[in-house]
Amino acid sequence: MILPALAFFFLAVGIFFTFTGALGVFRFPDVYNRIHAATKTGTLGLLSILVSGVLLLGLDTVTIKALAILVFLMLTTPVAGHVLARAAYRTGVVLTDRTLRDEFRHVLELEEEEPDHEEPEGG
Amino acid sequence: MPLIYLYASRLLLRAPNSLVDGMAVDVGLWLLIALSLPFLFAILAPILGRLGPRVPGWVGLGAGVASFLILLVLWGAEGEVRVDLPWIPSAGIAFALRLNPLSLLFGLIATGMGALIFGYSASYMARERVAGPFYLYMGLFMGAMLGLILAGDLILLFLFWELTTLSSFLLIGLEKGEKRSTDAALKALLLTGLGGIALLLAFLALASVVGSFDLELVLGAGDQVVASGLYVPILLLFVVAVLAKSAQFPFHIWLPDAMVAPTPVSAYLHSAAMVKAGIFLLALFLPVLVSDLWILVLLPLGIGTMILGGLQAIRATDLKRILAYSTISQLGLLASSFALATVLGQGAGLLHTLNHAVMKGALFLVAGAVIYATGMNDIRELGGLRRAMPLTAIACGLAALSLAGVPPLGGFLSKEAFFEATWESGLLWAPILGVIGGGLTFAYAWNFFSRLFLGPRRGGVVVEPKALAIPALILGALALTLGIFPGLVTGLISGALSPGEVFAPSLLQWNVPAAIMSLLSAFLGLLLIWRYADTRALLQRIARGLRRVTPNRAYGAFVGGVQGAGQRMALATQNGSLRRYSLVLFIAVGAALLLPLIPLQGAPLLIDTVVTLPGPASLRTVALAIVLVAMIVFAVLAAVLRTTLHAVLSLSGMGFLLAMAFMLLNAPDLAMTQVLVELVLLVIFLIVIYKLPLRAIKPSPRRRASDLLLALGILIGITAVVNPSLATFDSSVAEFYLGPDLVNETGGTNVVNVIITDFRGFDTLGEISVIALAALALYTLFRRRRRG
Amino acid sequence: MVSVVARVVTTTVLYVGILFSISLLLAGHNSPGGGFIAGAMTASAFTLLYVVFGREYVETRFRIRFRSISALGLAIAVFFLLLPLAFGLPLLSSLIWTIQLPLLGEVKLVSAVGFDVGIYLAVVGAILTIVRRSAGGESLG
Amino acid sequence: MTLMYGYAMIVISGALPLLLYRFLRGPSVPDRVVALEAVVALVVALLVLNAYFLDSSLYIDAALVLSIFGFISTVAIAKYLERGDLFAS
Repeated sequence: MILPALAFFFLAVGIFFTFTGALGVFRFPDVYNRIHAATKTGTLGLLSILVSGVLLLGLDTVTIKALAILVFLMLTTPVAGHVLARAAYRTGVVLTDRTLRDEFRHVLELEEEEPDHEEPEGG
Repeated sequence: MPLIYLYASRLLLRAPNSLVDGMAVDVGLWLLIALSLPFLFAILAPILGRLGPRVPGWVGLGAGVASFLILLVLWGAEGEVRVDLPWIPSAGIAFALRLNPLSLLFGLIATGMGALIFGYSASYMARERVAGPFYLYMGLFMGAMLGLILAGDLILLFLFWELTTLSSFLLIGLEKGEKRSTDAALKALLLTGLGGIALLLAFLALASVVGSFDLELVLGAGDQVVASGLYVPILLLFVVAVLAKSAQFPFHIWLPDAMVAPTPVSAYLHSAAMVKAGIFLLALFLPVLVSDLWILVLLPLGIGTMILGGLQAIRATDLKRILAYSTISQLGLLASSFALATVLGQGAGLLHTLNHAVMKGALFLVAGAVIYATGMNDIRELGGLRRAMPLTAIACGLAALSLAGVPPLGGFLSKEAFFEATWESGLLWAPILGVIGGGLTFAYAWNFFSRLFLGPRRGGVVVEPKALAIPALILGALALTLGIFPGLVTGLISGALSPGEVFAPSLLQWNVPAAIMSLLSAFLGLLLIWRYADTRALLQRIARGLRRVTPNRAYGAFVGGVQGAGQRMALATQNGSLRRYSLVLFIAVGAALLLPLIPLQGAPLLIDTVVTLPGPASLRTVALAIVLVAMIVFAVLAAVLRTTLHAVLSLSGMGFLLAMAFMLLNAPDLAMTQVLVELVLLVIFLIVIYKLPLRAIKPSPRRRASDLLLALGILIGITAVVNPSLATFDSSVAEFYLGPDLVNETGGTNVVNVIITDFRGFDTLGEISVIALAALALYTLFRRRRRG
Repeated sequence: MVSVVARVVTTTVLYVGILFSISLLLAGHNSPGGGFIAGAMTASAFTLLYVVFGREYVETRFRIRFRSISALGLAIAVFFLLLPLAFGLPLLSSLIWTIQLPLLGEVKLVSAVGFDVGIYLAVVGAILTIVRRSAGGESLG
Repeated sequence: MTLMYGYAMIVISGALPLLLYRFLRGPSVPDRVVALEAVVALVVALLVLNAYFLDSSLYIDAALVLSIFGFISTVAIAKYLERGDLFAS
């Protein structure tokens, strides 16, 4: 009796986070915050939906694949976010005036001074 | 031709089969072998070429002789032979071959002359660099000609007919570099091609009247065809086909230009074989199509061509062009003899077909030998070659006298029979024009021989190419024997006529009026020879006067006009601006969608039934609605956003939403494919944007309005097409595929994939070859771009 | 230079992706999958490789001429198209062999899967030729 | 439970207009890419929900494909923004 209730709960949580993720992308002031919203909350939402599925249906082909999805999402979404943020910063997308500290600018200045040293192998 | 080997192999294995019905298995097989030998030679020709320059020629000779003997022996042993193999049973078309007197006569001409000419070209083409393709196309032609003659089914006959046109085009245009030969080839293709289309239409109409494609049934249904309403169009189309193929006025203009081809081609295709295909058709379909209209149409054209050809032959100075015009004139004679539609006329026609093939072939070989030896081809610069080229002189003498119709040579007999036929026809003008034609022929034939070989020595140092003289000599001797012992051939010819008729002209009995006509034409000929130079000058002046109205100018104007229009249309649509390309593309799409609307008087544009969706119906429909609206927004964005990158992003957004829509409509396969294609598409777009600096130009208001209009047109078009199909959604198609035995028949449960790979596998093969081709096309485009 | 993080993740994700696409290809007859989808998937996997690692890196690792792969695919497809003729069956009817594999037990082989493999190679070869050549630059490709 | 799936689908589809707005307004290109990425996440969510609802592995495969290859578009656009030539090393 508990399992369906738990699954129901996780499903609700999942949907809530998916929606708030989208809301975040909608409301946040600048790109970098929105990236957080899209990647983190999006993944969290999906995570709980997947878990609700596993709880509900028990281990069968569908749920194993669902876990596989989970693993891949955990791997790929952060990379997407990271790469996008990098590209945004390097192409000069302005940070919102409310940012407190911008540590990345100092890394860039270092890079300008000795560009080769900084480049990792195969870069 | 693989089809033949497939069935032939099965026959060889003595597998009991009902295909070759009611006949000893091996006979049908022999007929197939006779037909496939030339094709086999054609395929092997390029390889044989490597063994030695003369090898293909001799092997070709062997193939021709082999087919010749097979036909002869088969006729001796079996008489009428018929092979009937199913080819396209659903359309009632059979791969039927049949051997009867008529097809045997033409078959012997085709293979016999072919063999001789292959022997001739063994040495003539030895030094030519185009020898490889030459033998390939010649073998192809011989096979096609044989197929055309033996065919027992209308469509098969048409197929081989077009194959002869194709091989003639390839042979004329052998010297790819020269503009002259490519133009001549194009002219020949266009005109004989026109004839081909006319023939196809005639055959289809004929088959619709008779109800079957089988030749036996068609030939037997003569009165039914003549009585039918379609008779006149069938006859006219048929006549156009014959005129084009046998180079009769007004379609004769391609033959003189076709002389640019190497001499063996002119000797074989353009005198002995291909141009006779039209005559063969006349002889074959005479019993079906004969009526007074047949005579009314064909006779004047035939005799007119005969006179015209004769005049042009006198006017021409180039060796081969003289013979070309002579062939046109003789074909006119043949056509008019069949136009007379009397037994004597048919007999004369068939005998003259044989005689003409022999003597004209010999004359062309002589001309080839002279050009080969002296390198000159203008008759005015040549002369007195009898001491230098004795054998060729004898061959030319025999052939020319036979052409002139001088006893005891073969030409005399068939010309005499023709004169008798015109006399009997009762039409007054026929014999008179016949005599004039005969006189002209006598004149240019004698002039050709006397100018080249008698009289004072003119032209360069000459070493007689023996290998070229012998085939010509054989043909000359054959012309003589046909004159003295016509019995060899007349038996076969009588067989080809309607049963019971006998046609046996011989030197012994004389038909008085015909004899007088022969004497008159000889007299006219001598008169012309006496004042030959002046007549030629007179003719040249007349020709200059008429030059504005000749068929050649009409042909030139027509081709020029079409090319001009083509260039203008190309410039209008391909002027380099991407915008123009897409504009033209969308206009075409819009037209294609909107045009069918007119007859449908505007199909129900909006339908009321919303497609019901599986799953928790109401909620899922709402979800789908939101997704579709979002897609529309993305689409509008793609059009509105200025910079290209943003447009690309909205496009890819729309793609993902489409995948979502597929998913909501329960089509996972589609959703997956859509997603993946979307990803790759995005990457390609990004590459293109980087490579192609697409600056966002601000189109003028006028242009934006026209684009909007175009877009709306296409929108209406698409809705008009999609809605009816949605409204009348029937599940019969689905039931067929989802039928009970899906699994065991195809071993798969995923119906989408089973359809793609199994039921519609052939279409998929088409699709992936299109994909592969597109990739190859792009590959070459990009590679060429880099090389500037 | 795309960040190191992307390179590391791509290598792991990539090989699994290709493996998954091949499994989809072979399972295509019963569950969703088949030549086209698998082909598109491997193509996008390679595209990812190209984007993240750049042309030189990929060209040195994989000496593949995509055009020939596309041609090979077509050849295989045609072969499986004509195979049934050898068995006297009408064109392209699928032949089903059931063979006992030691490990997997009874396995049902369907010739249509061979046709699918043909489609797969043709699609992969074609897409990657297009992607590869449109990006220009010298090399094997 | 089926009702829950229905509502879930509505909520997820409801999230779409928000992303659409971001896509429309998004001042910079990365904004639009983020919106795109979120759309992909939504599609995966919908696929997974559908798979559970119909308990068929058909949709899970589609979701798996998307989760593996979904991030190519973001990486490609990012490299385009930074380097322009996608295939540069």
